[in-house]
Amino acid sequence: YAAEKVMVIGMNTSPIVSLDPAKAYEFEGSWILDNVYDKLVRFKPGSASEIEPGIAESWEFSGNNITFTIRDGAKFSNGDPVDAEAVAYSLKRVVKLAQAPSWVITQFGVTEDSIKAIGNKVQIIMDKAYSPSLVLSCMTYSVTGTVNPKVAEEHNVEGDMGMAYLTENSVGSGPYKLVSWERNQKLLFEVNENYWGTKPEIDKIIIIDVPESSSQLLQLKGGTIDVAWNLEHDQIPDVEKTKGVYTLSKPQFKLIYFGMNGQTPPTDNVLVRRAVKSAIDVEAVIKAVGGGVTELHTFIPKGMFAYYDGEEVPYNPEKAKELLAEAGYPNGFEITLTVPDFLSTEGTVVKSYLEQVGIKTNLEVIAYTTLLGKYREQGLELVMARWGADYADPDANAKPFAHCRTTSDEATIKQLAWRNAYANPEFTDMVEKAAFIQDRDEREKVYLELQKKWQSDGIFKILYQMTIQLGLNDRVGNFILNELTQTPWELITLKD
Amino acid sequence: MVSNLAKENLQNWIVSWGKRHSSEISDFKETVYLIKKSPLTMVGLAVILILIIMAIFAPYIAPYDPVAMHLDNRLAPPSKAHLLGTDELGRDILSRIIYGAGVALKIVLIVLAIDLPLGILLGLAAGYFGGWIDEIIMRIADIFMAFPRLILAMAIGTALGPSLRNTMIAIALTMWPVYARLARGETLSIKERTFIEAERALGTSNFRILVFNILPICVSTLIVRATLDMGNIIRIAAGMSFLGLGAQPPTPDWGLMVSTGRNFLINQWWVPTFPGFAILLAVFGFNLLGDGIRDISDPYLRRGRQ
Amino acid sequence: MEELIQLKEIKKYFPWKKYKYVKAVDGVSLSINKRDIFGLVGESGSGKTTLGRMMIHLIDSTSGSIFYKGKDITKIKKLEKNLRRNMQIVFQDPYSSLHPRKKIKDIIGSGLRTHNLVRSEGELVTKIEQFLNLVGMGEEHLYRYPHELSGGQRQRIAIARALILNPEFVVLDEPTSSLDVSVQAEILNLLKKLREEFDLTYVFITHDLYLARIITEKIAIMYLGKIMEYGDTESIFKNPLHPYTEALFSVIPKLDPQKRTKKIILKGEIPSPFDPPLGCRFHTRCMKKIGEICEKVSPPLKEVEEKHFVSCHLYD
Amino acid sequence: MLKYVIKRLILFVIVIFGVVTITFFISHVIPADPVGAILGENAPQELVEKMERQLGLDLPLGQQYTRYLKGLINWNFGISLRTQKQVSEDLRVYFPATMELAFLALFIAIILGISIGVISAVKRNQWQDNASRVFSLVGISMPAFWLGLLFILILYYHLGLIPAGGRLSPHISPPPMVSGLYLLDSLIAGQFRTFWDALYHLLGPALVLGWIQTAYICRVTRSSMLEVLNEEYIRTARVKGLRERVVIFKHAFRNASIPILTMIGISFGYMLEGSVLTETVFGYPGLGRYAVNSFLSLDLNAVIGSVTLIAICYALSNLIVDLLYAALDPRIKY
Amino acid sequence: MAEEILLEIKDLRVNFYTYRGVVKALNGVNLKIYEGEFFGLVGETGCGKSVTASAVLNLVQNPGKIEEGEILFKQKNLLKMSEKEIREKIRGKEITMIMQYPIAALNPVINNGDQIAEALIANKNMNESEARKRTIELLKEVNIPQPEKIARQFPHQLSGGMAQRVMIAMMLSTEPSLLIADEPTTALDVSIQAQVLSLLKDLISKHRATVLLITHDLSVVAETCSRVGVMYAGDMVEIGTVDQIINNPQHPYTKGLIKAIPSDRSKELVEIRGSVPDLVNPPSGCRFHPRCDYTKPICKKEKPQVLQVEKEHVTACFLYEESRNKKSKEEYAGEYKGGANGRTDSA
Ligand SMILES: Nc1ncnc2c1ncn2[C@@H]1O[C@H](COP(=O)(O)OP(=O)(O)OP(=O)(O)O)[C@@H](O)[C@H]1O
Ligand SMILES: Nc1ncnc2c1ncn2[C@@H]1O[C@H](COP(=O)(O)OP(=O)(O)OP(=O)(O)O)[C@@H](O)[C@H]1O
Ligand SMILES: [Mg+2]
Ligand SMILES: [Mg+2]
Repeated sequence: YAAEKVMVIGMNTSPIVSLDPAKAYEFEGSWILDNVYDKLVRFKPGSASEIEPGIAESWEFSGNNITFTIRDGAKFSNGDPVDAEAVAYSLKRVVKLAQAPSWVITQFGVTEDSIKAIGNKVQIIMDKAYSPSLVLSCMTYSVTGTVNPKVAEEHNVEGDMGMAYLTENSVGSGPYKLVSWERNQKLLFEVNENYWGTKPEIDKIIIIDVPESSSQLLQLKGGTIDVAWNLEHDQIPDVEKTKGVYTLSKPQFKLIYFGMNGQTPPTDNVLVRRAVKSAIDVEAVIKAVGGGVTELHTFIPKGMFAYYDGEEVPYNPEKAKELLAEAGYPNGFEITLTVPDFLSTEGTVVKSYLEQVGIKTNLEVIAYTTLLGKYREQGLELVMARWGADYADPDANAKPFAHCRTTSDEATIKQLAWRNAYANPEFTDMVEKAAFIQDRDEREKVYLELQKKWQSDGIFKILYQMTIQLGLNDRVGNFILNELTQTPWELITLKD
Repeated sequence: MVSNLAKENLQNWIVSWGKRHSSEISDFKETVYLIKKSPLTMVGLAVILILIIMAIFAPYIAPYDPVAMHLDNRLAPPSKAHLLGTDELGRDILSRIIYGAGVALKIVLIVLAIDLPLGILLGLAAGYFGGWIDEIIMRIADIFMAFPRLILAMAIGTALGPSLRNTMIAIALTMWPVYARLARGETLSIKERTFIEAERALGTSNFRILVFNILPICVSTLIVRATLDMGNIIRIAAGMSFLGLGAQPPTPDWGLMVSTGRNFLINQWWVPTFPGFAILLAVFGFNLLGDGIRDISDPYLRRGRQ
Repeated sequence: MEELIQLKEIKKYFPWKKYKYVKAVDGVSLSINKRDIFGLVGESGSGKTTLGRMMIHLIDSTSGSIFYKGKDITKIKKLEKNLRRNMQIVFQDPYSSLHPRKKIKDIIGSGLRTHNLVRSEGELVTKIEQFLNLVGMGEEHLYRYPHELSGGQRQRIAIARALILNPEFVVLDEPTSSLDVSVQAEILNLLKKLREEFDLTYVFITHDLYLARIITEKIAIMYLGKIMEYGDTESIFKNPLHPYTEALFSVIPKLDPQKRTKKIILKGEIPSPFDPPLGCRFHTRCMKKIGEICEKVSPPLKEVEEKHFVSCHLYD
Repeated sequence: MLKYVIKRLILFVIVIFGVVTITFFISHVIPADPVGAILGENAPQELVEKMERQLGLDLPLGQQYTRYLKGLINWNFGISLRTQKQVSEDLRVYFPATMELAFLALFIAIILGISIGVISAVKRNQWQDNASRVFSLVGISMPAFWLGLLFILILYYHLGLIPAGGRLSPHISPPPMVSGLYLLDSLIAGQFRTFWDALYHLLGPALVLGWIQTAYICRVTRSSMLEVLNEEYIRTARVKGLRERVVIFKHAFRNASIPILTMIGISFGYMLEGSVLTETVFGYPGLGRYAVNSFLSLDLNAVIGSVTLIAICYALSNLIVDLLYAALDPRIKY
Repeated sequence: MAEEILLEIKDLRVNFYTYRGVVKALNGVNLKIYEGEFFGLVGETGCGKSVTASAVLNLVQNPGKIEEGEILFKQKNLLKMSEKEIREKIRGKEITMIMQYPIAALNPVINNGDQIAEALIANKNMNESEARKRTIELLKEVNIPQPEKIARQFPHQLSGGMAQRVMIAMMLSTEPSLLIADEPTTALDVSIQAQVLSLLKDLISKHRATVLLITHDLSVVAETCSRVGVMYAGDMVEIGTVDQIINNPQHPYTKGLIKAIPSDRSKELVEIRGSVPDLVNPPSGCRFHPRCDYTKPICKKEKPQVLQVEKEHVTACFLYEESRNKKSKEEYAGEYKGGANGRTDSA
């Protein structure tokens, strides 16, 4: 009776709504699903740019078509074979259920009819010829995970294609299967004996709910958990000091930004916006959160294609005052800065810098939910929030940050720029154009130009790029993370 | 001479004031005596006095500006320069705690300033008029009482949006039934007492009976109760701040300080611990004092003059 | 002699749960002359206080009428101020009849203010001081609270409060029953003195027959809401006609051995006023019960001797 | 008696109705976007609107309210946005967890509170009294969340006496669901290891909650004992030559127990309140935490469901206390 | 009457330590009670009657303290006994007490029968069923109708008279040598008071107990007791047989008390001027001097000695001392007679 290898992860699991790939849309959920369901393609371990085969052995682009050839001999955890039909069913299911993450696929104009299983191949027809790297990036997202059609249909309730069942159960072909989920307590995963890829070393992975990072740290040090999922930057030195544990950090394609309303005075004035931007010292913000994050001035995170490392409106309080005077506000003005609770430190720092140039700032720290409610109604003056790229392509961020043709209700994409009531047709044109440019260099050029303009005229200032900070027990090895927060569990090693 | 005359007048006035208020003076002396006799009440009183002094003279006592950031001196452990260390933005924790006293007292005072009059008004009305007025007021009070306080405060806090002002409104909304009930009970029992009947025999109007005879007793009962609640108010406010429904940064609010500091509990223990202590001490002080005042005001314990 | 107040078949039933009443006063008729001291005697629960309160219209009667100087006050919802002022009461317990948080000045002054009898604060104080002196207390008590006074002093305050309105008619509800004997004498002497001075009419409620004897001119003896015997004090004392009165007399402890007679110890307890016995109220404890008639028929109040009424079948 | 019970029950229903109404309106005037929040910051607007329609959030408030009340009668609070399950189903899981915690804490509080209170009253103004008053007042004064943090730091991390949080150790699976109370269910299933583990995990939060309630109970015990000890009948008991222990427990304590009982009833309510903070700190999957998370994510159905349930418990505990009075005090008649 | 001393109190001093200062409640009280007698203790409110009774049972309440003195019960000093000894040997066995407000003095949550049975079990080594049987007998003995039913009822269901009977049954159940009755009938109606007093008298003669009857009503004492002690503000001012006290009072306070009792229409009620002193700052010397009509300089300075007037009759007054020194007894006797005659006139 060989001892079972069990790894325990401490994580704040409360954001996880569902573990159905068609529905899950949080980092934690995606991170898990990547290891329970197979996607067509995936990133090489640790990379967020190099694609490798998943359940699809190979793929082929032609015009606005892609054809994936499905791997032979793969099996679901219950022993059923994975075939092209299953893959096509899963993709159609995403489109049909139209849950939050479905747009990752449907943005390419994919409908149920445009997905077909032909023999051992799956063909997807898009409405335009998108850049292949963009499309493949999207295909790595957990929403494309392949579910077992038989099981899904068995549990079909009122046409939900097993969504209710799959929320807390799994029948996938990934390296692990979900055994049980007691909400706000723990999730238990066991090895999928039928997995086609590398045999996982760990028999059971348990994720327990530890909402507080200080508790996670304590439990890591106390040996209750092997992995502390989200530590604060200020806790890292302690982990490093402690014997038997180590830290792992990885910059993410997630960023914290500061935005202004482009329609209500005084921030409708570009001079004021520049003044505000030059009043904020991002270095101070980074210091305040204890460092450990990456400095970033643009919406394309470091490590992603077409990243621009300049800063058109750097920190310069003198300049800020001049600009304010020029804009007609020599004595500053009063304004409200709304931030979600998890950014209260950043908010406090920004407030104090704005006040240094004479802008009286009322800080309003509210629950993220409440913030989003007002935000979606274009109701905020100054805002800070976070943004995470769903796929590793500049387009994933360019759209929300720069694409907005009109601030009215007719807008097609009501993302960040729209929420801040800032329409810039020039930016919008550039974003739309870049999505279809097949040539990589040319595409990069457009994005670089966009970023410069966006920095000097736009309504946003990026504060920093987030980094994920984990604490691990020494017995855990080969815990790989990429910028999209993906970890192949089957590669993790565990000493006794 | 004018000044002499004025002096004499003043003296006369003082003497006559002393005579008119000799009872109050002796009551006061008695109270002082009773407080002195009870060491715990003395401790409570001392804590509250310190709190009040901190609140009023914060700018003179506090060594630093409570909101000034010094990002190069983040999370400094307690030292000579910063007796209680600094927080994640390099702010002096001692100074923040000193300023925090004012915030805490403000919450207490405003909540009571809303609830005491409200409770008395509703309680008096319910108790004196009875009938459907009583029925309606008391049922509403019952409903509010059926919510655990923090939960109701959370609900209201969420609805109104987090801010110190809304915290106070939320707490006030959860506390009034207690006072209304108390005032009502008091009114009901006083209403039947002989001295009220005696007033009626004199022809005193209902309104005057209510205002000059029943109200004063209600007020003093409610004030005793209020001193017992002061600690609670601080605690609930701290709880709300902890859940992010209370004061907004950079307000030096103790609950908020514990809340933002809780990630530093292990490595920079001083960040959440000292504000937590401040809450503990303040609430403890109010409780001691409240218990003491209740004991003192209890005619049963105070008797001796039968 | 001029009649001041007359009660006719006055009743008071307090509602008690549904369909149930406490028959506190159950058909009482009597009349009180001006300048009389009228004694109302009876054991606890016999309805003395209730009757007293009805006489000055502090509570409404259930039925019957009360004529005050010929005017039926039971018909009036709210007494006019003048009438209110004319009828005052001193309560049984001086510890509960003074507002604990008001100063003596305000306690006594309240009535003056209500009836606008004084024009200024100065006048108020002078007037109160005058009455304080009258009841034998000094000005130094003006700014005291009741709890600083002894029982006797409190009762004096209560008397001053009633008399300062210059009433005609005062109900004294056991004004000395919670006081010590030595103080009782003091208060009684004071009351007597004040009557002379202000020409007052008193209803003196007590359970102490001896007290009634030395202070009143007429008495009514009550039992369970009804009058058992009623007449001139002396005639009743010399010759108690009702068995209840007789028993009461006999059981009062007496200092002087010569006055002691054989005690008539009544059996049982006073019945509950919820359902008082039918017929004669007293028949359950009566030692002279003559038969069924006592259990069935309620005896009317009859004038057996001159100005001496009795409600008993013995005298049918 | 029966009439009284019926009257109390009617009152109870009125109160619950009021609670539900207030909660409904408070939570529906919040200027927020629960659906958007659930779908995430990246979710497109159309999707948000579609979901709002699905949930009926676009209907006029009055209509939503009546719809809501109808559901409520069948104990149907609708679907939780956050967990995508029936709220009532969620409550079925979280409620027993909190009950388990609350009862254990109450047990601790009753035992400690009453014994300390009695000692304190009997030894009035002596050191035992002062010491126990300080102990109990510190309990009342301690913010629950802070006490919880300190407990974890000291009792878990430094002393290793309690687990850091949760309801069971990671490697132990919950007993088959019967009542939802792990302590009970594990015994039913004969899984003693699970029983001990569950008990062990309850220790920390129960001690925190218990200490706070100890304080309330102790305070009331002390003052009502003091009052009763001054009563004439206590002198009578002493005159009879009864032993002091008999005087205190048989004669004094029973008479003092009514306010104590009331306090225990109220304590139970406070406990649910305290559980909000304690469960958050200990990561204990109970109703309190469910309520907080629902509030923070504005999961309206879950908010109303949990608040209603808490209010029912609260009102119910008061009802039970009221009815229990009769058993303790023969003077009380209905 | 056996002339054996059952209880002797010697120079008993009790203080209460309150915020206002020390209440000197008992100021050296001396008292002898003979076996088998009915001794009455009278005095105004607050003069220390109840405190004296409590002291005998060593139940002086907080913040009171017995400062000095001796309480000899059957020649043993109770104040030297440990709490345990008193509880096991004295309270409920040798000495018991009936209280003023019977309903308040009975435990509201224990039924009447159990309260009596409890005393029997604790003091008479009875088992439960014996005690219960005896309880019913006792209730019958105090003339309670339907004793079984009353035993099952709770105190609040009783009238005052009934409750006092239950109390009496309880306190006599253990056949004490000394029964203290602290104003047993003041709270009752006249007719009920008579019932209870006569019952008490009967039972006591049957049980051969000694009684210390406390009351503020001299008439009650006159009718029931053989000897009387008069207390004033913590002092025992006069003790004598009923006859001696009523017909030949020596202390001005006793005289005043007698005159203040209403008895006769034709006679002016005589009041004792002034009021009871505050025992925190009691008057110096004789505590009665501020209210006394015969105050002499010495009265303000010294506490008067206890002087023997006749056999069994003692008083503590300088006036008597003086008069005795003068040996002019007639003067005082004459004054008294005048009063007595006045009273007899109207009978
Ligand atoms: N407000 C009331 N409501 C109900 N019952 C009442 C009320 N006032 C008096 N009673 C009842 O009426 C009866 C007569 O009461 P009342 O006070 O007149 O008696 P009393 O002769 O003054 O007695 P006491 O000597 O005790 O003062 C009693 O049984 C009493 O319980
Ligand atoms: N617990 C106490 N605390 C303070 N003083 C007390 C206490 N008990 C009694 N005294 C004081 O002791 C004195 C004597 O009281 P005691 O009770 O013996 O009077 P009493 O003669 O029994 O009066 P009453 O006739 O009113 O019963 C009083 O002046 C009283 O104020
Ligand atoms: Mg009365
Ligand atoms: Mg007494």
